[in-house]
Amino acid sequence: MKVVVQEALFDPWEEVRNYQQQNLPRGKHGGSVIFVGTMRDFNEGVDGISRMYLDHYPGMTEKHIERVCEDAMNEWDIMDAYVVHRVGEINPDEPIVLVAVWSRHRAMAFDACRFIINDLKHRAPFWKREQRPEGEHWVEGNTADERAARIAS
Amino acid sequence: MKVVVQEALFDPWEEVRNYQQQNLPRGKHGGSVIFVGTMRDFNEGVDGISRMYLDHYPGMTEKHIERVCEDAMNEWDIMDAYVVHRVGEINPDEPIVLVAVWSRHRAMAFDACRFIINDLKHRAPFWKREQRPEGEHWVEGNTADERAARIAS
Amino acid sequence: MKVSVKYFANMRDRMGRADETVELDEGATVASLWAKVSDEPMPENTLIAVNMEYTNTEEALKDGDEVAFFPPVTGG
Amino acid sequence: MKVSVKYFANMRDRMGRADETVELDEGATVASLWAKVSDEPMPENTLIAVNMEYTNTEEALKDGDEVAFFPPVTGG
Repeated sequence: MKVVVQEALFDPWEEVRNYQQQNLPRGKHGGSVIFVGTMRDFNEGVDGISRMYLDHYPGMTEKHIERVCEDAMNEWDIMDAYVVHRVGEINPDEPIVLVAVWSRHRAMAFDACRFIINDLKHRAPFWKREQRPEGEHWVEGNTADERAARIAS
Repeated sequence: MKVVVQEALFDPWEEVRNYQQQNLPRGKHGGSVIFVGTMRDFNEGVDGISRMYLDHYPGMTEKHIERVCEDAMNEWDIMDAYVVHRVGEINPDEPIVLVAVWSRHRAMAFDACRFIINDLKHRAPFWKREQRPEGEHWVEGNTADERAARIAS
Repeated sequence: MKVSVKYFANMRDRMGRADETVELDEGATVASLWAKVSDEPMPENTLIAVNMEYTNTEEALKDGDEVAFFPPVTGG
Repeated sequence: MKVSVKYFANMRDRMGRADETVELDEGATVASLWAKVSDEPMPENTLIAVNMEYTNTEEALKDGDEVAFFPPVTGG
């Protein structure tokens, strides 16, 4: 299990290939499910978002995501999980987050991957500030109730 | 949308990267969900599976998977789907199937990807013959009822 | 009329052939085709496709149809 | 006792600072810390972490604690 928070642009497919080669025993996992979140150039009905700055809480971010991955590995029969999340300046079409999960059976991998990305979106301390045509804008998060509802979804 | 059935070994991560670069507009998708099914060296309690032969029904296989992808694109708001499935000789740790789905929002991508792989597993005309220590063995599929139950899951 | 018939996986092993062309009377169904190609009852769980679409034993066949018999699938 | 305080995202903009060290009386809670750093009520939906664990305004603080105030998160 590995969690990385970094400023540098990364290639999610290269990351998954390398992590798998280095960490997964050969011939033991039956399925892997990968989620890649990518920056769009539109959001909340606004077009032409040219850039984004992703703020975070160094230390807590890593700690929080690691615990979520541990929870997922305890809850489902998964073999490994790897998360990479960027911070700092991000441009449209660049990957923001990678969540990769390997398991013996596919249903477990889907459930665990979805659980990790849902928690990460609604609980991990990251904040997006978009460069919109009319200026900089902090994206509004959901309230606690909406968040709880979505984590359950 | 593209469906490929091939004998040749493929690198799923390279396939996803190339397909995305060539087919997806930049900055429009917010998430992609990828499932990769990999050959295990064990199955149904039997260890030491050294090789597998994947039989299929040429023509119907492609047609069936294409229709499933179309159904998924109609059912959920997804932007694109790409499926690669191998046939013929396959060795442990090699990828068997890739299902990649791109969408504006992640929930749709998870639902659509899971729908496609579930249907593919339970309805697409492929058959596995494993090389087990005691000899060759056709893997038994589920009955129609079990299949229907699993497609719903 | 003539139909072409295909067998896959252990159905091919069981029939001892991968495909054949069968001459049928007008109005023949999948069930009557099976009775012509085999002396044994169709194995439980056999899947049937006519012209690459799943169907059942009741379907009436037409000249030139492609009929396939195979066991439950195990891909992915 | 002393605690270190951090502000993130628009909470940092609102406070006009990213972090500070605050001197508190023994028994102080997160709520009493907030009253000391701001004249305004805590914005609705503010999230609070003490030593990088989510908590609420009732939590009693200890010397050396790290307290963070921030808006709902928007990662991923």
